Amino acid sequence: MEITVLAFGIAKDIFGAQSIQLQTDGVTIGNVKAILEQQYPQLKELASYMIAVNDEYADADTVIQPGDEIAIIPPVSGG
Amino acid sequence: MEITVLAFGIAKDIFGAQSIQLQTDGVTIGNVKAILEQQYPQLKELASYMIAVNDEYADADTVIQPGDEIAIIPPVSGG
Amino acid sequence: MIDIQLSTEPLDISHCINLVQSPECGGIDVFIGTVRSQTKGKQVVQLEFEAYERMAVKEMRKIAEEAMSKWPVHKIAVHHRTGVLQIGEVPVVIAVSAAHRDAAFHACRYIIDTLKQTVPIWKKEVFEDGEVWVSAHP
Amino acid sequence: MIDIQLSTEPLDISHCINLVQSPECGGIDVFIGTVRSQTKGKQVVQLEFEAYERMAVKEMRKIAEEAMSKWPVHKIAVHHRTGVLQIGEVPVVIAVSAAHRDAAFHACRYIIDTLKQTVPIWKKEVFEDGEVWVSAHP
Repeated sequence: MEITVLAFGIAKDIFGAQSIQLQTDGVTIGNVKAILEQQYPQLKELASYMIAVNDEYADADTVIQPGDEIAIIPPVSGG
Repeated sequence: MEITVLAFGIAKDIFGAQSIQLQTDGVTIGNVKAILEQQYPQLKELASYMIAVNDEYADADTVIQPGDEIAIIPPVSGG
Repeated sequence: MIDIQLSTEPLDISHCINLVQSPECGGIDVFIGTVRSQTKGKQVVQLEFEAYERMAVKEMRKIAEEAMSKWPVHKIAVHHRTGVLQIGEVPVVIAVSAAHRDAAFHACRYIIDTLKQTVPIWKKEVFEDGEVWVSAHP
Repeated sequence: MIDIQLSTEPLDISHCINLVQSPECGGIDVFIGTVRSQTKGKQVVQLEFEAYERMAVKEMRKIAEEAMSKWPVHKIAVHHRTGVLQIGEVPVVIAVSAAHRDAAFHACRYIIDTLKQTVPIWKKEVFEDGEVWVSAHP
């Protein structure tokens, strides 16, 4: 399955793009994080980061469906 | 000694005036309160009241000097 | 910087905020009192505020100085209105700026709470069928 | 009533206050974030705010709804700005009205504290000699 991951803030700098495409057979957010960290080891240097699926924070067990909007959320700093 | 007592809020209604004159030989705020409560027993029905001398809250022991500005401060309700 | 005002004119909220804004500040907390249409279920027609003016200004300044000594805040504006106010009008505006928001929130809260306890200003609620000096009686 | 806005235009503080004002309210607490000239002793040139827009609006609404369920508040406005901001400009305005001030203060504080923890908005501090995404690294 090919999925698109949106990036914001420092994640955009790490990816060098506003979004990237991933090929994954794994279907959970945990799998996606593992692939991302392998391809972009700098992610592991962040204070933390979350993944959002369809505008909601998702945990590692969340199963991805084709068409879902996946986004990487580095530590927020609004306000 | 003749002293002038300024009145605000409900105290103005109780006195029927913005200020009253008192004759007193006593020279403390405690004495002034005793005289006021005798002449205006409604003061005793208030939740509380304070006396200010020259723009400062004063306690019963405060000694009045001729020329002091004395004011009766019923419960405040600003804001 | 402390700016205290007691005025019979409508208060200017934006002016209060501008007074405290500063490049060293990361946050401003503002409290705006407004005249409620109801009190204890009774319809309010209007409010009348009376002040022992010189002492009220002095007490407001004292409270602002206390707040400055208790929390690391930068600038404080406390503006209070007197006279007749209609529903929705603003009797008081308190604006506090600080480098960090925690201090601004605490100081602003302290100022309004203390103002309501100690500043010689009195509010008369006028109803259709009478009027009452707020808090006067137990 | 909850009004959430994410905008690239300068925020209008008075508009936020007008949005929450109501005859049933006795008090409004307003928090105004402002861009500080210094951070950890370093001179800031400007800030850049970026948002995951749809999710940010959704999270801000969620926080306002939580505040409404926790405290008896009447109306809430949360306006956040994105893009490039200069020193002294306003990235966020939160206005909360309530019958009694205690609820307004608590809800306003809760909203800004939670917003800074969960809303997907990122701030980049630009200095003379570089730039940094705030909070990104430990």
